[in-house]
Formats: sequence, C-alpha cells, structure tokens
Amino acid sequence: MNLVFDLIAQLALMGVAQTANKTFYMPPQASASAAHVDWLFDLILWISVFFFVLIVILMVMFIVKYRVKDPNAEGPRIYHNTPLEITWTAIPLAIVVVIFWLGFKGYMDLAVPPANAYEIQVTGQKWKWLFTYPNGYVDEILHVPSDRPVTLVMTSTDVIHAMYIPAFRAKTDVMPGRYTKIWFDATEPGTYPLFCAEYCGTGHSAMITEVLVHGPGEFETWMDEAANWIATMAPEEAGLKLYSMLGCQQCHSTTGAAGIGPTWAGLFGSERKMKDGSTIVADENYIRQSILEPQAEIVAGFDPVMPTFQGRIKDDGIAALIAYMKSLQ
Amino acid sequence: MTTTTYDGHAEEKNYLNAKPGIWSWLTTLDHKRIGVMYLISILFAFFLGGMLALLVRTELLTPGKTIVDADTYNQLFTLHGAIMIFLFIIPGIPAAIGNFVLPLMLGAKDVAFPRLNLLSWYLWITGAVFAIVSMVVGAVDTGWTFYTPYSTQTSTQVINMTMGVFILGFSSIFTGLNFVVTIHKLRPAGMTWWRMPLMLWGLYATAIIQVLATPVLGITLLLLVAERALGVGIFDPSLGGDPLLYQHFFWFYSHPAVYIMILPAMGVISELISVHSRKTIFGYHAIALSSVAIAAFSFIVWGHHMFTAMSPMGNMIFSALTFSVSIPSAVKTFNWLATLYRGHIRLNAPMLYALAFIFLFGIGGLTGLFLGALATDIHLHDTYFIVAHFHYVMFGGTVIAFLGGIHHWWPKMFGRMYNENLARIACLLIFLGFNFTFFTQFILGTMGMPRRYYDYIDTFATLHQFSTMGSYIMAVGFFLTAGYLIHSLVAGERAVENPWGAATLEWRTASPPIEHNFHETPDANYPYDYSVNRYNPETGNYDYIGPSRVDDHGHAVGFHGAESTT
Amino acid sequence: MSDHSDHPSYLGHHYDTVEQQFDSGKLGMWLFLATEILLFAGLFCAYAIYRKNHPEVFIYAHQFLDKNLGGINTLVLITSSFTMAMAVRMAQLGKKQATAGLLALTLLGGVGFLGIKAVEYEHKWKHGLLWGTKYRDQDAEHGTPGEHGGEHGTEGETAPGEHSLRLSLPGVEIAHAAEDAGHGAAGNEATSGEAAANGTEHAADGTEHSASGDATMSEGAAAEGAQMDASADESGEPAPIVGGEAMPHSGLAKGASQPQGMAAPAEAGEGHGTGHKPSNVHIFFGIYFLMTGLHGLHVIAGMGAISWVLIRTLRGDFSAEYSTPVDLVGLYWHLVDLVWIYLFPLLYLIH
Amino acid sequence: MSDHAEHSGPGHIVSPMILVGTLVALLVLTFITVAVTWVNLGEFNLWIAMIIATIKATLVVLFFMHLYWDKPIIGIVFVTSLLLVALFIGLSMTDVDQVGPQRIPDYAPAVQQSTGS
Repeated sequence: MNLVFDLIAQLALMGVAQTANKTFYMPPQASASAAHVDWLFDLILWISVFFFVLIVILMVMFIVKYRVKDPNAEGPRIYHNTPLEITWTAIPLAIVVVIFWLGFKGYMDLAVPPANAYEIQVTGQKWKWLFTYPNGYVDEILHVPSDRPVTLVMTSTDVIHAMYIPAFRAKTDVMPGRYTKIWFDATEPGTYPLFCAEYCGTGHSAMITEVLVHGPGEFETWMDEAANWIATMAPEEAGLKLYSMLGCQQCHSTTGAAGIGPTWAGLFGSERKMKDGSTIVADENYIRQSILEPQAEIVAGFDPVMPTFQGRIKDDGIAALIAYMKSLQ
Repeated sequence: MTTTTYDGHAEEKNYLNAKPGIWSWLTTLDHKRIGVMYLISILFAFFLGGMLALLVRTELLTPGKTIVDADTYNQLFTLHGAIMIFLFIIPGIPAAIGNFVLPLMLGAKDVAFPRLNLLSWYLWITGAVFAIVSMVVGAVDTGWTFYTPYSTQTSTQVINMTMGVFILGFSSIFTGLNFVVTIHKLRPAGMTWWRMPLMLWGLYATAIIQVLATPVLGITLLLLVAERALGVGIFDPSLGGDPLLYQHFFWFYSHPAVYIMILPAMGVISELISVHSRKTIFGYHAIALSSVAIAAFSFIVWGHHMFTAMSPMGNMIFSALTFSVSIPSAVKTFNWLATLYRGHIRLNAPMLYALAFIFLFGIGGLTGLFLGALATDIHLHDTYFIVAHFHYVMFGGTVIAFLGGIHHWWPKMFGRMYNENLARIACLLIFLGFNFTFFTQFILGTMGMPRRYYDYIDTFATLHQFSTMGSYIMAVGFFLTAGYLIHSLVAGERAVENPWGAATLEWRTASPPIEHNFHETPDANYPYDYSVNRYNPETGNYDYIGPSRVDDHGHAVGFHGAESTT
Repeated sequence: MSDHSDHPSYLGHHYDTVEQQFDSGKLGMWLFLATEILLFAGLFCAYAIYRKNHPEVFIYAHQFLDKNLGGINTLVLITSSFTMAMAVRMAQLGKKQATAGLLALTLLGGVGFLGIKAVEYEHKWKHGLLWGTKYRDQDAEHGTPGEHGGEHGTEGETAPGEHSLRLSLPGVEIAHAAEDAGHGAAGNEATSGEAAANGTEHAADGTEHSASGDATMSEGAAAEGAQMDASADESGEPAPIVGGEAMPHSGLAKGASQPQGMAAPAEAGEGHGTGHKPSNVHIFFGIYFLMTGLHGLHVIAGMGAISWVLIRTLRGDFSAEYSTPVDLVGLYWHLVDLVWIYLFPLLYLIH
Repeated sequence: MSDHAEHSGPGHIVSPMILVGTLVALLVLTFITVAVTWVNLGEFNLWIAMIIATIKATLVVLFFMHLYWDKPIIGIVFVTSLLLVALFIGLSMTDVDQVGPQRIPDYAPAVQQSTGS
C-alpha cells in the first residue's frame, strides 16, 4: 500500500518538479522540511487548478451553447447516468486518499523531533516570547544553529499562544499547563520573522520576534559571548534589558509616572522618606537592599507588595540596574 | 371566492394585508409572516456585520493604527464574526426563505408547530438584544470562538454575549425541529421522499444538524459562563481545567454549524439551476443523498480545526475523516454542471447568482484540500489562507445562494418584480469585489500572515490595500441591491403567479399567496416536470396546465420508473 | 376547505387528522429529548475526560458523597417515573380523577428528590467541598467530617422548600477570598446572590431559561472585570532566573505560577483517614455540582410542566380522545429519570 | 383488557402489568448496581455499572416511554442521538488520552494560590 502511494507521488513529482523551487506566494524555504511542504502544496494546487478550470470551461460552454430561445422549450429528460456518476465519485475519492497519505507522511516528519535535537525552552506570555538557552541565558530573540536540528519545549504562563515560524513551515500551540514541542532543521542562515498565531489579546499582533539562524560554527561563539551578556554589554544597556526581562516595568516607571512602586526617574541619590518617618539617601546599598529584601524599608505611600529577587539576580545584574538608574537622572 | 385576476390587482386579500396593524404581525402564527419578519431582522444583522467588516478592512489598510487602536480592532473582528455567524448566516436561509417556502412547497397550510415557530423568532430577537447590549456595554474581544482561557480571564462582556448565543441556539433548535416534523408528517398525497423538491432535502439535512449539534454549543457556553461567574474550573487551566477540552466541545458544534450554513444554500442552488435552465435536475437521488451524507459526515470531522494542538494520532484520524466530507460536495457540483447540459439557460439574476455560487464554492471547496492535508495545514492554520477559505465557502456559498434565493422567490414573497438590469450589475459588482477582497488573502495566508492581526509587517501592506479596495466594491454592490429591492416593494411591477415556470407547488398559488396558502390542497407532481406549465406571452406567466401523464390514482407521473405511487 | 363539522377544537387548523397531529407531537417531543440527551452528553464527556486524567481525585473525593441519599433519590425518581407512566395511562382512558391523583404523586416524588438534593448540597456547602477556588477541605485535617464547621461555617438558612434555595455566605468569606488576588478566581467577588447552581425556576414548560437567570445574577461579575485586568498583568511578568543555573523543567511551572516567591505550603494533613489526599480535588466537586445542578434544574422544569398539565387535567381539557400533552410531559419526566439512572452510579459508586 | 374498548384517541395504552413489571425490574437492577460495588472488581466495576444502567435505561425507554409501540422514526431519532454521544465522547477521549504525557501534573495555579494546598 505504502509503495503504491509513493509511486503515484513520484509520478506527480515529475509533473510538478519544473515549477520554480522558490515561489512568490511562499516564504523563503529556510528549513529541510519546508521543501516537502511546498512541494505538497504545489501538488494540491495543480490538482485544484486542473479541476477548477475544467468546471469553469464546461460551465461557460454550456451557458453560451444552450441559451434560451423558446421559453416553453424543456431540456431532455436525462435523470441520471450511473457510469458517469460512479467515475466522478471514484476519481475524487482516489485523489483525496493520495493527498491524505502524502499530508500525513509529511506531517509525521514535522511532528516527531529527532532524538539528538538541540533543546531550547520557550515561555510564551502575554505579548512576549522568552527563550531560555541550555546555559541559562534568557533572550527575547531565538538564536539557532544551522547544522543541527533544534527542538523548542514550550509552555505559556497565561493564555494559549502559538509559535509560528513561516520560513520553517512550523507551527505549534503553546498552552498553559502543558509542554508542547516544535522542531525544525534550519538550513539557510539569516533572520526570519516569528509570529504568535493563536489570538491572545491586545498585543497579539505585537508578539512578534525573530529567528536568527547562525552559520556553521558561529552559534557556539555567539553562545559564549551571550552567556555573560551583563559583562560584555554596556552597563546602562544591560540594566535596561534586566528592567524589562525581570518585569520591573510592571510596577516602576522610568518616566516619573506613578505606579505600584516608586518611579526610578530621579531616584538615585535623592532623599527617600520611609513609612516609619525616617529618611534615607537612595544610594547603592539602599538599592541593593530594596532588591534583595524589599520588605525591610518601605517608602511612604506604597504597599509592601514587591517580591524578593533573591537568587534571581546576581551582583553583576544589580550593578547593571544601578548604572541604568543613574542614567535616568 | 374570486381567484386572482391577471390585470394586476387582486380583489382577494393576501397574507401581507390580510390583517392590518403591527400587533397582528407580532402575534402571527402564519409561517409566511414569520419568514418575512425573520428576513427583515437577519438583514439588519447582515447590515451590522457588514459595517463591522468594512471597519476591519479599513483598519488593515495600513500597518499600525489607521482608524482604531488594538483593543477596538479586536472587538470589531470578534463582533463581525459573532454577528455574521450567529445572527445572520445560521438562521439565514432556513429561517427567512425556508419558513416562507417550506410549507408552500408541501402544499401545507403551515409548519407543524406554528407557536414554536413564533417562539423561535422571539428567541432570535432576545438573543440579538443580548448580543447588541454586550456590544454597547463592553464589546467582547475574544474572537467568535470564545477560546478559553482568554475568554475566562478577559474583562469584556463575555457572559452577555455567550448568553445571547445560548438563546440563539434554542431559536435554531426550534426552527430545525419544526422543519423535521413538518417534512415527515405534512407531505401531501403523492409526494414521496423521492418526489420532494431538493430544496426540502437541503432544509431537512440542515434541520437534522440544527437539532442534533446545537445542544452541545448550549452546554459549552453554559460551562463557560459557569466558569466565569462561579469559577468552576472546567476549561481554564489556572483552575485545573483543560483548554483543549473547550476546543473539542466548541468545534463539535461549530463544524456541523458550517454545514448548517451551506446545506440550505445547496438546496436553493439545486432549485435555481433546474428552473432557470428549464431542464430536469441531473442525479436527483445523488444530490438528495449527498445532502444527508454531508449532514452525517459533518459530525465526525471537527478535529481539523485543532491540528496544531492535538496529538499525532488525533490528527491522523481527523485528517482522514475530513476528506470524506469533500466527496459529496464534489458530487453535487458535478450534478449541477450536468443539469446545465442541453438546458435552456436564462441569465437572469437568480441564475447569475447560481453560476457565481458554482465558481466561488468550487474555489472554497478545493482550498479545503490544502487544509485537510496535515503537512500543509500546519503551515496554513490560523493564517489568512483560512480566512479566505471560509469566506469563499460561507460568503461565496451561502450569501450568494441567499441572494439568488431572495431574487428567485421575491415575486412570490412580495408580489413584485425587481429591476433585472440593476440586479445583474449588482451581482457582477459583488462577484468582482468579493474576488478582489479574498483571493488576495489566499496569497497573504501562504506568505504567513497570521489571523486576527491588528498590525502586520510591511511585506503584507500592498496585498492588504488591494483587499480593502475589493471590500469597498462589494459594499457598493450590496447598497445597490438593497436599493432596487426596496424600490421594487413600492414601485415594482406586479408579479404574476409563476414568472419563472417552476414546477414546484409554491408557484401554483397567488403572488403573494393568500393567508392559508391554497384554496384546496394541490396534488403533488414531480418537482422538475416542466411540462406541467405553459408560457402565456400576454401575461408573461407560466399557466399551470396539469401533469402531462397521470397514473391511475390521478397523481402526476413525470418521473420515469416511479410508475407505482404510494 | 374540509368542512368544519368534524374538525374538533383541539385539532390544529393545519392538521388533517388527529392521528397526524399526535404523530407530529410525538416526533417533535422525541427530537427535543434528543437535544436534552446531547446537552447532558457534554457533561458526561467532561466527566469521562476528567476521570481519565485524574482518577485518584475521583476515587478520593467520591467518599464525601452520601451513597444512601443517592440510592434513595434513585428509588424516588424511579417510582415517580412509574406513577407518571400510570398517569399517562389513566389520561388515555379519560379517567380525570385518577390522572390528577397520579400527577400529584409524581410531583411529590419531584419534591422529595429536590429535598434530598438540598440536604446533600447543604452538607457539601458546610464542609467547603465546593468547586474551583472555593474548595476548603478543612475536614481533611481533623479526619472526621462535620463535628465542627470550618472557621467560616455558613449559617445557610436552607428553607426545605424545593424552589428557592438561598444559601448566603457571610462577608468574611468573600473578603478572605478577595485579597488573595489569584487570577482567574472570577466568581469570588460576586455578591451573596451567588447561590448554589439551581437558581429560581422561571422556565416556560420544556425550555429552561434558568441559565439566563444566571446572567442577571452574575451581572455583579462584571464588576470583577477591573480586578481581572490588574491580576492578568501581575501574573504576566516573567519568572525566569537570570544568570546561574538553568531552569529545571518543573521549576518553570513552579516559578511561573508563584511570582510572589511564596514557598509552596506543606501538603495538607492526612485526608479523611482514607489514603493520601490528591491535589485538585475541587475538580470532582466542580463536575458534581455541574451535573447534579443542571439535572436539578431539569427536575424543576419537569415539575413546572407537570403542574401545568395537572391544572389542565383538573380543568377538564383532556378526554379519552385527546390526552397528548400528558403523554409528552410524561416523556420529558422519564428522560429526567433516565439521566439520573446514569448519574447515580457514575458519581456515587466509583471504584 | 376490557378498558381498551372506549379508548379512541391515538397512541398505544400500556397494560398496567407491563408497567408494574418494569418498575420491579428497575428496583431490582438498582439494588444490583449498589450490591456490585461491595465487591471490588477493579476495572470491571465501571463497565458493569454502565451495562446495568443501560439495561435500566432501555427498560424505561421501551415501556415507560412506550417506544416499543411507537413508529420506527422515533426509535431512529433516539438511537442517532446516542450514537452522536458515543462518537463525541469516544473521539475526544482518544485525543485527550494521547496528549496525556504533555500535561503538567496537578497544574492549577489559581487554586493552589487561594487554597494554599
């Protein structure tokens, strides 16, 4: 049974092969499996075009040839034609079975990741993707090697999202309460868009990031340099990245606007009036303490809701944040 | 009783002016009046849905903000979807045209349960009020599918809208229930199941789905409301629920629902193609059985909406079953084509819509092949390819057939003829505008443009502008249609009893019909035996001259092989 | 037109014979029963899937249900189904008094059933065996259920009347639940109107609109909208650990779900003396209340229909020639009993 | 039965013997259902309970709802709705079962937060 289908597929392939590999209506083929998906798409396309043109030509011919002349004339009483009806049921059935088989075979390659794939963890959340690499580095852009298959182990913290990379023809839902997997074997180095494909609210269309496919060997060098990005990056820049990564922007604004926590604009070095009436100068120690034990000193007029970041940020991270605050004078 | 005189004015009262006053309309049990009331209310919903569609397309004219911000855009496309589906296209052909035509085609005085029929309309109105109120108070922004956990966590009026849809579900169940019982129990003498018009087969198959699928939507929305209001934790993962379970529940109803939309349209097209090419339908048995086969298969394919979230085993099963549904639709299309062969085709408005249906439904059906095959669906799922596919099937299929049906039965419903030339122009405008709008979206979809995107990357900009321009052309076509149809009500030329020469029973009573339909219950003849009427050049009417060949019981024969009658 | 002499009053103008009207009514009613079966199919499917995913929860939690009360309820419904069948027989024979008596007996069965349900609900409510975030299994700590209610015992005045079951929760419960701003706990802001699922019955015969009563009752839920947004953002911030060790798999969920860094409290004490208490026991009670609640609503709707038919019987609308409404209401009542026949073993007799 | 004579309305009258017989059968079967649970048969308990419930349901439908004497179309409607119920539960179960391993066990953050368990 399997052999027969593959035979039909090869025959169809010869018919389809001469169309340009790169078509205007498909995104670039940047993964090994993209070529097969496009080929199947073109196969179904040509089958559909053939039947559609057949129907339209017949319809137009009948309309022109059999226009009404005498309003009383009635067409011949042809009730049915069993052989004709059997053929136009059997042929679509056969074609449809072939398409199902090819679709299913192609899907099994897409669905089952190879054992030795390089694993990256993904957290989808309301309107941001976070990629955690094996060395613990977290980034909002997906970096992948081009010589090895990559598997993304994904989960969501709030609603359903969907990881969709058109260039790899890959898409899988990212659901809260479940780990879903998506895998691809990137071949063409370059940057390709990465979309969220399951509606997730206001920022659904802003939940876009990039897949950066590194050339052979470049991925390792990037990994080492990225691991200690706090050291390599300019302190203010690293501070800003931490500010958004750790979610400080949820409560602390940098523009002076009021929030759940005090604003960082003009904070560093200023006099801070505490809830218990004492005043402290907001220097490095105060900032460090309010990050690691936020409940110790509460600024007047704010509630003690800040979580501790003990164990979630290292000294170099705190230094970067302080540098960023200084840049906000 | 004087019968209708042909010099244009009828001494006898018809169902429209039989009883004066609004109260007689609001408490009517007459299926024709309920059909007209449904027609007016769903056209209002269609107008509302259409305006929302224009706003959505205008917003997508340019990347980023064009006229509204993200939240409003999300509300716009959600309401466009919800109103068009629950308020217009599901009740659409069955309630508006079906209510009017079904009893007439059976030669009956009314549907089986007239009071239930009126209750169905009032439930539609109640459901519509809930939906419109939720629109004003804090419009829903979850998409018409209300997927959890977003719909259980958003702060918009989900409970109001879901309650509205819950009530609309009952309206749909009661219409379906009424039609099943009427077709089973109120058929006239001589009209066996195989001598019933194919419009009734379409409505029968639709009614089966309406009765058997809609309750599952009811329980799904009830559980959603219980989850939001009482925090029960069935679908919301933060309460231990399973969001994929919601998708199984929702699509178990919603896929049969798309066949609730297309099957009556197919029924209308079978009538239009046969009448306006004045040739007996080809493959009556095949078309009738295909309708019921589609109704049966529609219940086993819902998984193809969730190929990116289900297990490979589930995907395999549903992908294989999905292809089973495409066969009956293909068979029907070929049968309609064969009916055109050696017919006497008149290119008036209903026929133009029927031919447009074959063209557009052909594209819609064939693009379904890409979505049934797993490998291509993974790439195309939740992109604009899907938006284009279902608009080709729902708009290109059901709405075009609805317009064809409206023009075909307009003389019978209101006793007036519409302006033929304007109708042809409007049909062309709608056809062109539709193709410009949605064929471009196929390409947007294959290029990877996801659905429900308020903002998009620049590579998609030109195609969106082209698509929006197409939607404006379509809007012009609709306003033109509305214009000449309303004008025909007031100043249209009086319609004769049977302007098209159709052989089904509704054309053997006055236009518009008297209140209890027929003076005496007509004897059923084979619905596509056009030898039963002759064209009368003076009045332009096809006068009924009785069946050409009669069997010993006096029943019309006209259908070879069916000599024995029950 | 068929002459009006042989067209009796109860025969619709559009029907030719009484037989045709009766058959239409029968088919219409059975189609409606099919919709009811499919409505409950949704709940049975949810039950099946949750039992497959959480078998230990079902086995643990079903002991809190009182098998005896469940058994009595089954007997009550079967006998009331029997009296209904006898009432239909008497109506077909035109015996007005017997029909009215048996219909009243059936109504009594319904009242009995709801009374027992009220007792069961009140027991669950008192011990906090509820759904979702309202689940407080404080009995698990003390092993023996019920000798002293939890710190926020509810003095629900359960009027034994079968119709309006008003259970009110004191302010403290709402305040306590409100300030632990867990997102998704949509219902806990609703006012005390958030009674058990079977709200007041205002269904026309056969079609239960009580769900729309839910909508008006939970209008207050809209107020929770604002709170929802704040909690949605708060849970939205990332919880990955910066630098240092990579995130363990399970850590990802743990970190994501407790942003405030609260250590997971120690597992609650030994459960009900019957083996380890699994987490998420609220799922069972969620399904229990949904199934028995919706079934209870249908019992109330059925009793409404029987009362309507009882009134018409006493008014003498029916005779040996015409008793279709009694027959159709009987069919609806038998279906309600049919659903309970499946509910009883699935909920009460779990192994 | 003598009283069949005056009955001229449509629909079949069920003799009281059949009704009482059905009632007794239902009561006995209910007792059996409860009795079976005293014996722990593991997996089979569920299936036996379902079989007994289905027998009871068939009795109610055939005799109390007199489907036995009704037109065949009524039976077809009833059986079709049962088929759809089976189809719905069956297909949903196969998928949810297959997806099992992906689920994070006992994932219900909102409940764990508020009940602290």
